[in-house]
Amino acid sequence: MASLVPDIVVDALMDGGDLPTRRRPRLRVWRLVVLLIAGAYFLIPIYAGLRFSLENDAGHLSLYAVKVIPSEPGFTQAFWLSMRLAIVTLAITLVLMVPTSVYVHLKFPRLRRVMDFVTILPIVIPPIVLILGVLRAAPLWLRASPYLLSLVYVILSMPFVYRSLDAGLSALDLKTLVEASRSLGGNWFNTLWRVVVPNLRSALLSATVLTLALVLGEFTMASLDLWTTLPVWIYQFQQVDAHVSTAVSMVSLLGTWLLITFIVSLDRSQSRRNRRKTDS
Amino acid sequence: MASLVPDIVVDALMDGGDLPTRRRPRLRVWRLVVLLIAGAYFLIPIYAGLRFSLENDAGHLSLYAVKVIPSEPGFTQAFWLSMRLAIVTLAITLVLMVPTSVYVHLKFPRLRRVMDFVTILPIVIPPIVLILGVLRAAPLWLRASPYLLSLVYVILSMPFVYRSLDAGLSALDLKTLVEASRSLGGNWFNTLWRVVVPNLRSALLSATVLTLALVLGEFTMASLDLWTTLPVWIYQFQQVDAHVSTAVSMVSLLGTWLLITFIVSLDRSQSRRNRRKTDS
Amino acid sequence: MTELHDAAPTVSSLTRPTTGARVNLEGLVRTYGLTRALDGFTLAVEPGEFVALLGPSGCGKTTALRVLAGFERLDRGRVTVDGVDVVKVSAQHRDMGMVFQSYSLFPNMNALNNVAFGLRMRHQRALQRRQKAGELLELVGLSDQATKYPHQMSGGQQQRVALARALAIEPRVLLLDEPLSALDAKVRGELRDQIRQLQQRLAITTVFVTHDQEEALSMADRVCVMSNGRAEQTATPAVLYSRPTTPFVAEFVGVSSRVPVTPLDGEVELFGQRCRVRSGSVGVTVDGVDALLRPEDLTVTADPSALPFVTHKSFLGATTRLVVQVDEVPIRVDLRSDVAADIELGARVRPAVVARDVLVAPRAPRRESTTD
Amino acid sequence: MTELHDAAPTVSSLTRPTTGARVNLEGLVRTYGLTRALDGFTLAVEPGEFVALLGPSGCGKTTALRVLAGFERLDRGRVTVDGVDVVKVSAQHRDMGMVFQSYSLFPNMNALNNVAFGLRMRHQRALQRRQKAGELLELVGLSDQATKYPHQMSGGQQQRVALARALAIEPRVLLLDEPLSALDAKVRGELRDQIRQLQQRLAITTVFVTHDQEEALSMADRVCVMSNGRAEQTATPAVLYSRPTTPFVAEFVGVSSRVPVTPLDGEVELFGQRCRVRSGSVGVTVDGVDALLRPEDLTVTADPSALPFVTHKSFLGATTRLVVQVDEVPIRVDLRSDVAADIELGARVRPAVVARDVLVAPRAPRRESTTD
Repeated sequence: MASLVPDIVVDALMDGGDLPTRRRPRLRVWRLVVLLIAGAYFLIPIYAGLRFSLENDAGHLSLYAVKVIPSEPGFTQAFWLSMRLAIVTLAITLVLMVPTSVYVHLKFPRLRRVMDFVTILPIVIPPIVLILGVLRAAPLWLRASPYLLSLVYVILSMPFVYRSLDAGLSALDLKTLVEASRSLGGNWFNTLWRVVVPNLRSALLSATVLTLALVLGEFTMASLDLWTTLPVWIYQFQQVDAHVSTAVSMVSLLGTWLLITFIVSLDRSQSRRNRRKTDS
Repeated sequence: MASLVPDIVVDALMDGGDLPTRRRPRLRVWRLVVLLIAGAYFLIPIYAGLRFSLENDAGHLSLYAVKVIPSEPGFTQAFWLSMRLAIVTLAITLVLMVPTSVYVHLKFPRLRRVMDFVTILPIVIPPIVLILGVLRAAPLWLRASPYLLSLVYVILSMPFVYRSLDAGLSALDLKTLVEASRSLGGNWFNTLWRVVVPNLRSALLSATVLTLALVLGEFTMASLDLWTTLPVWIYQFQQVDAHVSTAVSMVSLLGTWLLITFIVSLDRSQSRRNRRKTDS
Repeated sequence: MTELHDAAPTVSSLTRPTTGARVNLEGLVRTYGLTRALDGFTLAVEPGEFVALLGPSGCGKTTALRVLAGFERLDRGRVTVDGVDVVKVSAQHRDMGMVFQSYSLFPNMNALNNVAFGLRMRHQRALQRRQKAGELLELVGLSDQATKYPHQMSGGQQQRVALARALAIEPRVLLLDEPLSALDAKVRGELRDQIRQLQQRLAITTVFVTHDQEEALSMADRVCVMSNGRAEQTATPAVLYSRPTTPFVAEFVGVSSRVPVTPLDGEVELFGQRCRVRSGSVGVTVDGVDALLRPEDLTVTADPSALPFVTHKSFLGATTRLVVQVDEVPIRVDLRSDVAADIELGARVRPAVVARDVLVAPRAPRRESTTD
Repeated sequence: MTELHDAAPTVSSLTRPTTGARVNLEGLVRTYGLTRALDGFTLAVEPGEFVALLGPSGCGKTTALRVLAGFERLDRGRVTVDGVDVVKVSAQHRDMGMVFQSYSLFPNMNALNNVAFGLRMRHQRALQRRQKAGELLELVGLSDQATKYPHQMSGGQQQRVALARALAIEPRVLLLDEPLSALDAKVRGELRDQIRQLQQRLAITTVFVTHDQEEALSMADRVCVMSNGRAEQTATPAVLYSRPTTPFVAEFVGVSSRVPVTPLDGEVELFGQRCRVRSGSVGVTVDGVDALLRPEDLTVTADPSALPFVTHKSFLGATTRLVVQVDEVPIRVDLRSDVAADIELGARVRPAVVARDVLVAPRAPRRESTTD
């Protein structure tokens, strides 16, 4: 999962430069087939949503649904709540998971199985059970704060984040790299900052993107915890104006994708720059 | 992710037999620490839920909430609906994904990047957007059937299932195994059935468990599609009797875990049996 | 190394030499896009013969083997086994046992079941195939490993089981695709002996792909040196080593030092000594040839007044290799270790040719120092 | 192979021999649970010396190297560099350049930045370190690869960059942890020459870990054969080969055939011939000894009336190795290839000893035929 996002958006859809010549023509066809099927799965619903959001009640094409979004009651609050949750969740997740994964890989590789187990739990435990339990267990001051949701999202994102980091670290031969750096006179900070983290860039980006996507799209937990995040607002506002609600969901999808593309492009330009300069 | 589940439940928590002697004592301590932290994350909410479900309104310990479950209105229907959805989803997923993954690995390894991309989409697209789109796009006859949910769940489980299978296949050197089988006189059926599938057992189990856990725990889609699956019923019934609702969620968690343990134990006894007989 | 002691199993047909098949590859062409992996490759393998395909990576040797095995489509050319064209026959029905480079054992089966797999595919009865598989494990010296799974065996053991598995179906041709390249030096040497021994005992036609010339020369009856999808020279190891017919073979097989010389009347002057040019030397052109000198073709004697001096000295066991700098050209010389013991690093020495004649080839453009 | 032509870079301090450090390892003990990886290992390395640690896997050679590098804790023992105890010094401050078995280049940096990394950690200025790194790349013949990233280079190139990187910090000791074992036969041979050449030119104290005896013997000034965490024998390659002092070394170094003999008055009878027992032969006990015969210690002559016969014949280039069956014991004999050409497989031959004396060792229990 490590290099998913950078690979995906840029390489997978373009022709990889190192593609052996012989496979090219047949591959192109197959790639098209896969993408068409994927299209049927994803693009048709999105297209339907898009069309619906660009219609007014009379069924005519209109931009009114998009235009009124910012002024709808509650939208701004919901939007900023989601943003804040996303940033807090991401920060907690990275601070918690990066050092842990590196440390486990380096010092206790046998613990990786336990980590595998622990980090898969959020998928295996039904979310409804988790949130009900959390709501009962959390102290009152935390239950009153939307950031309880962040803690829940940290847990929910763990399977993706840990697996991204784990894959990234596994691809590295971390032990040798760290020892090479140490024997060349690097201290721990230099080793981590100049050797480990730069080589985890793809994994970190992948983790970031997945965490953001999860937080910006999550509905169950937020609605059960009674906080009106963006997805909850979309759901609730459907009863008020389905066109506007659908328009918001389209815009939010677009926003998420733009964010992802932006982050990924950061990575690309970063690595291109790295490649250009000979001594950084 | 391939061998997650079998590894997890059985090996990760017990001592691996091949653990080098030197690491044992320190590892045990660390393992304990990790498990305690995991416990704080997961067991406290579960404990809180369990306690709440075993209390009556007066706060005294009582089993009434558990006892009345089967007779509560709607429970039986919700339970069987979830079961049917789980089985249908699992069947569609395996039939769709296993041959596809094997075929891509064997014949078009370069397509794996595209597959990586396509199968990550369900995580990156907010579920609320997906379900709203699906509901708008689906033909009426399908929208009237609960099995539309199965189709949605197939998509949602794709990231886990594909990655499980992909990891399992990547660990195999599939091409060499298939060619070895072919050169020894194996036809395609024998090659798949006797060589490929047995070596994917862990991956298949992992995929199965994750799919079941997802379907049995999913709330957003089901509630938006207005079908009362088990999680939706739990949510709705909270307003009627929170104790009973929590008791159901605890029982459902227990049920899921029993199911998983059962499937995993199937795998263990299977592999043990395989190891015992010399000519199957 | 003591596998040479192995008593032959006292069983059945295995030790009786079967008659191997005759294999003919004629004008094979296989193109990938613009690259020609095979470009008119031709090879005839006699029944029971052990032929090695030797060449640098990308020379087409593996493609040739895979074409023979039926794993690779052919653009043009004929593949016959005992005179029958097999191009249209699928891999499944070609009856060729193959041993792969990487460990190709089925991870879900123990050693015995791996060996018995081919027999199972041939619908032999359980009892029969178990007995046969047992005999084959005995043949490769692994009777005691029958119930072990691949992951419980060492690399060398796995490859021996793979060999037994390939032999179990009594294949018409045995195909070996760099079976030793993933193994340690010591195990590699031992397995090399064992494969050669088994092949000779069973007299099975064998095609062996390798990039390691030592392996090819020491094991094969004949070696086919390949380059750019074509056979450069197919000959016995001794002929290949001493009478290469193309510049490529001269350069690729064995270690040589190149010394620029001017041939005159079938002779060249080397270190003040006149030497006969070996008959069959290739491409003797006017504008520059090199003598290709094997380390064992030369000797040196200590002589403080000489200009050449020893720049390297490395102990190889029975012999010691010196590198002697002669007019800016480094020359490799192998001496008996007891003789070389008296020659220090940096010592002035006088080189001399001890071979009856010397091999001559067109002058090669100086290669860059990037070794790969 | 032409890297021997390399003109030495005309730059700075690199080509001036620096004085290497003297390294002493005394009584090293390192225990993992119940296993003793090092069990009183002692080794003294002279300044500028190239010492190889040779042994089977698990003998403790890598642990010894890692203790010296500072990556591994020590239970007991002293490590001194130029007389100063460094046990408490962290790896970061030991000033030892290390080349690892696997490709340890930093994937996020190009070749130049990899080489410059150590200088950067030493806070050298960008210009200075870039120049120095460039010189080192030139030294290993990779100037043209400076802007290439590790994934764009071949395995051999990567290891040469790793070597340059280790040398860039002008280490007091160079540590090589099986740097060649992941490479192809051909590249391995070339890099072997290059490492040895550089080491001699820079006169840097070097410790080299390997399980490949050919590598150890051909490269090192002295070889330390290890077994069970201890040094069995530390000696020059020639002495190790001809005068092993322990049965383990006798068995482990070189290829030998074992023939049971009865020593009498410092002589043994071999093939009807009386041979002197080599002085320094180990463990000559009463109840059974073997003569350890190197293939080059023997010769054979064709003799139709003899009982021994040739069971194997493999071409090694200058020599051809025969295996001769003498009274159920297989004996390896190396002959010059032109001589061996006349001896067919299966021919009756009479073996004879050509060495001045023979090595004798306690009889080994017959090993099983499982080669690994």
